[in-house]
Amino acid sequence: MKRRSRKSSETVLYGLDPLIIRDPYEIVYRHSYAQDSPFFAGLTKGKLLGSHCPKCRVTYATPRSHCYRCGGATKWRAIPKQGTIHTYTTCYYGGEAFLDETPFILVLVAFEGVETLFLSRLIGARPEEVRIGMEVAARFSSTPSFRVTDVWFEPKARP
Amino acid sequence: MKRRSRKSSETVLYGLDPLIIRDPYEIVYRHSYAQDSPFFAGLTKGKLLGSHCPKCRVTYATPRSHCYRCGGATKWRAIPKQGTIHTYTTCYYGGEAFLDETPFILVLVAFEGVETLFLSRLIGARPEEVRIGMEVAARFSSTPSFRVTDVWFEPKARP
Amino acid sequence: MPSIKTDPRVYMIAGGITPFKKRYDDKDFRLMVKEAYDMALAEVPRLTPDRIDGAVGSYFSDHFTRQLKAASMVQDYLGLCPKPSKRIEGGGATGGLCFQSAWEAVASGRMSVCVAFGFETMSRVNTWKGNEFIALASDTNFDFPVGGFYTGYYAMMVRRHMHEFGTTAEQMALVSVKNHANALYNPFAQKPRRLTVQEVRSSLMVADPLTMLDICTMSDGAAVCILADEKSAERFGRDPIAITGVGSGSDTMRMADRPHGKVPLLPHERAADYRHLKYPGVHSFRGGRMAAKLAYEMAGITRPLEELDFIELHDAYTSSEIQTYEDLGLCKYGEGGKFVEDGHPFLSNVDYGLKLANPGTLPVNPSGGLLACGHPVGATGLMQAVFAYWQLQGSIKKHMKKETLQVWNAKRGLIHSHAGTGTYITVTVMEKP
Amino acid sequence: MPSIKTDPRVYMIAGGITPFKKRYDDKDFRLMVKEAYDMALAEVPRLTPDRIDGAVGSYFSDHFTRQLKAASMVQDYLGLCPKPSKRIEGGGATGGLCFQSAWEAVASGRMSVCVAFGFETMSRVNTWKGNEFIALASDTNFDFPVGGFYTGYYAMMVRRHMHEFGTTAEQMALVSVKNHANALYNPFAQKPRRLTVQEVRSSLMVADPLTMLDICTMSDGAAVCILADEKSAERFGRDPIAITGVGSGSDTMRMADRPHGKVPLLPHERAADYRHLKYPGVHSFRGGRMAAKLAYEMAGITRPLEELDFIELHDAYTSSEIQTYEDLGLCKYGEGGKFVEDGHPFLSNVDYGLKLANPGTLPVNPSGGLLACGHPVGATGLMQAVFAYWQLQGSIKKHMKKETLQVWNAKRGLIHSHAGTGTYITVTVMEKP
Ligand SMILES: [Zn+2]
Ligand SMILES: [Zn+2]
Repeated sequence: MKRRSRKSSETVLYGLDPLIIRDPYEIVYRHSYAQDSPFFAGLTKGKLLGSHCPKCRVTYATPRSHCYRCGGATKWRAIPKQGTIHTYTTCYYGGEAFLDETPFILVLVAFEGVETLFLSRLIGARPEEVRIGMEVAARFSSTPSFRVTDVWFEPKARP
Repeated sequence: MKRRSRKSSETVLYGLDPLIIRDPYEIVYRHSYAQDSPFFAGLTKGKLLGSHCPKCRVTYATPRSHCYRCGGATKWRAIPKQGTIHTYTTCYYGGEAFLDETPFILVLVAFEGVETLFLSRLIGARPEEVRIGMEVAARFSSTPSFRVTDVWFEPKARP
Repeated sequence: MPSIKTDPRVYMIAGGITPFKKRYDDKDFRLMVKEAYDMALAEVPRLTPDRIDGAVGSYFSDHFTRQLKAASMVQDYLGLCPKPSKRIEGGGATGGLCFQSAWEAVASGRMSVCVAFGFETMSRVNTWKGNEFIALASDTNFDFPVGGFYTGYYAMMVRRHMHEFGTTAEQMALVSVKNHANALYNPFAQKPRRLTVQEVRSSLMVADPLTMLDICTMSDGAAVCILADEKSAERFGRDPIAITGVGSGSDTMRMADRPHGKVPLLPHERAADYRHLKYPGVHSFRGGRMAAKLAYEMAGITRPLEELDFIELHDAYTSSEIQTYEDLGLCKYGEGGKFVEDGHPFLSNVDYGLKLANPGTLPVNPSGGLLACGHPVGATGLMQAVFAYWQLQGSIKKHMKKETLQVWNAKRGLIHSHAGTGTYITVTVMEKP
Repeated sequence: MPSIKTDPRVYMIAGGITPFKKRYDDKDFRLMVKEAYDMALAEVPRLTPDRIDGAVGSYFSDHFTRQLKAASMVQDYLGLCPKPSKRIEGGGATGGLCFQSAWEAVASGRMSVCVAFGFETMSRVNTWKGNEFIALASDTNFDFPVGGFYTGYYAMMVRRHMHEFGTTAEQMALVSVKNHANALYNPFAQKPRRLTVQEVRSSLMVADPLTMLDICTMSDGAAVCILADEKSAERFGRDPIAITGVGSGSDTMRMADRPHGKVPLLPHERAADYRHLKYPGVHSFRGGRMAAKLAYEMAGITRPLEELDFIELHDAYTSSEIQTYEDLGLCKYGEGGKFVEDGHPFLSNVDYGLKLANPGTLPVNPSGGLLACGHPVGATGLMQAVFAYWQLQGSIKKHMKKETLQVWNAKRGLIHSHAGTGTYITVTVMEKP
């Protein structure tokens, strides 16, 4: 019968009155992208896959395997790799996981013939250059991380 | 403008269809024992502090700074360091954090003159020796971890 | 407490569930709920989306879901935006509380038609991490660090029950035999299995006296119930079932804090029955008794054993099924072991390989319960409602392909949902109108 | 949707709050709620514990609380076991949803007296980890990994609002000046401060155009409201306030998915007002409009600007206060910036160091709002109810020592709670009976 784990005897104290301790917690998930898997697989092949509802004739930029209008199943459909900035911001702070990446630019991208938008990062532009309506093009990672960050946008090359 | 963190490019894949990734998450808390701090400080001094409601004349073994009968503030009061086993079990499995400590014996200890019980581990007895009503005595860690496991119980020494 | 008011009546008009499984890798929680929702909608073709006033969602923990505010993603996925919505949580009783919240939404006159949806995805971590999450739903200062493990807590509770009343591990095993065998006829169940008392007792010991076969498993799954007021039930429902009693109760987070007082009596009980019993201690669920008392009062039930036709209750452990017989007043406190030994909660038409004196008095968990159906926490209490709904409609054969589990001429059923060591408990009574 | 039913009426009969602070190291969430609860009970000395039928609790996330099923520990600590209880969650709208759930419990006839309690302890992690938790309440597959940060999301929303309507960052700054100055007279507020537009604009840029002073802070705190039916309000209340309208709404989790359609009109609006507006896009909160519409219908409000005397709304960002003016129909969509610039939501008797054309038309966030009071998520929506309760009682001076914030002759107020990017929103109307 062991009494208690060794780990617990290494408690770090932050304060005595009141008593404050360091208390870490870690979880490792086995996370499935489930029905959205084709989208993430698509990114590794340089494809931006949205969802199309044949009944409502609506295309969703960010995939959803069911249509929120009619409730029917959607089909995968590639969306354009070029679009325009619907809105944007530059983040100078962020959640802890992203603090070391600041500043970064977030954009919601609109696509011709597509009802909804796509959230992504804009690379290759300075904050003061960004404009609503600006044309942007998708870029894909050659070393995929199987995250949505495998795609990002850059200003469309000037002709 | 950095594109994304290095961490994310190290994604571990568990499956392709559907796409399953390893996704760890960690939190470090600065945890305060707040109004229960004296109990945990007491353990480091070999004291078992319960709560006493002067109005209801009730003593709680596990501390609560307010009485659940009358709602009034309780006072700290040392409870006996010896008690009897109210009920018990031997855990052969457990939550991940405690798997490497199995098997271990959990006991709810009752104390003379005290209304409520105290959950703890029983050390120094084999599972088949444990009985309801068995007399047990508190033992305290000399290298406190500032956790409730700084106290545990052992069978009362035979005279 | 207000004087009992059962008008306006609330009805369940449709239900849907996914089969409960160890793992749905190919469906996330949104899609699981969507499938249960579509199954429910298929029952009420006249109910167009614009007739749905809002929804209530349930899941247990951000930890299992790996997503905060996850219920709003389901609301979205079901196409229910911008309608009212919220999430209900209460540990293991989450689903039961969600069902009662939908009842409140309709009974308050705020909604005519309300969707209750629930889900859990427990397969994204390993079983022991999952057990750790569940243990984090016990006091993290005083209980969790000692070796936090809910099976350990329930083992201590039933150990005291055995001490007080002479309940035996073999009586507990009978619950496992019953529920696993019932599930053989339920295609939605995760773990149907023919067992003997000996097999239950000789399976892996988890926390003495509870073996692996005394304990429910973790699951992925979803369930949906659609509730409506009388007018909408008439208009959209094909075979609506009335919800005639709702009750719930609670208890202290730490078992160590449970008081010792008197038993709150049901109408058919007397104080003399329990002259020497310190209640609830750790052997009984005071919150379950409270929930039953309130639900019975609202439904006008005074002799539950006679007035109920079946029960779907929260058998996360075989021991808690026995303890719950007593909380619900099916027998006196202390007689739960004998209640199952005598055969009362078994189905009379299923062969369990047992000799039973009085099988089928009041079938408990004809579906197979949590033990054999699985326990995707946020869905579980709603799954019970769906099974009860089918029983009362007499539509078990339609939904399960076989009619073995159909309780004949079932007019009134009870569902019961329960959170860790009885911290939240719900009891709901459903009736053929 | 049922025909509007306001009987039986539900009343708020008592309220209590802790001051909101950056950190309560010496009190855990149970004790914070207990202090708010005792403050509420002190207002209704005739209300003995046996007259309380149950409770509804709220907090945002297991992550902040470091404890699962934490609401059951509060139920326990308040001495409310074995009464009915459950937890409500809906992101930032958690407190508002909790208040409406207590309303449902009473309006359904299930309870005569129901306690609504809420809390959050956000100080157990650092601010940026806290921001990360909140971002985990956005889609963790599609939104969080991109740089999940709610301030970034709101910055994008208001950027589009500026583009569509010409709203300016200086107009947003006026909201900050107003709310921080109002809080100078509110002893419960966390961040009272006299500011200029220039100071707001020149403070640290967080996500362009939102600066540190456009954003509410994280807090520890608790709030409690006690609701009752008419009979109990008469019996136990000293100065009860009626709850005459409840409404709520929702929207898609991902901003990217917001549709483009027509504006759901309030009675005083016309389709022609919005002929060219694609709605809601990312610039407006469809859920907020839905919530307002439902609450106004129940309360019989057709001209909100004229028929309301004050508003406590969810100003997690200065931008969302402006957007919310429009959702609530205080002005047309697109006119929110001008609404604050003209002074309408300011208090007429507070010196803001500004020249305002029409101060005090309809004071918004006289308390200081989330921007200056703080935002301990599960408590926030209930805090608003407590402030509104005091306003309608005319008891601001009693509770705040000064009467500066008292809206004179306030007969009807509105409270509004809001979750991330508008995924859940509640609107509740309260009135002097
Ligand atoms: Zn469609
Ligand atoms: Zn007392």
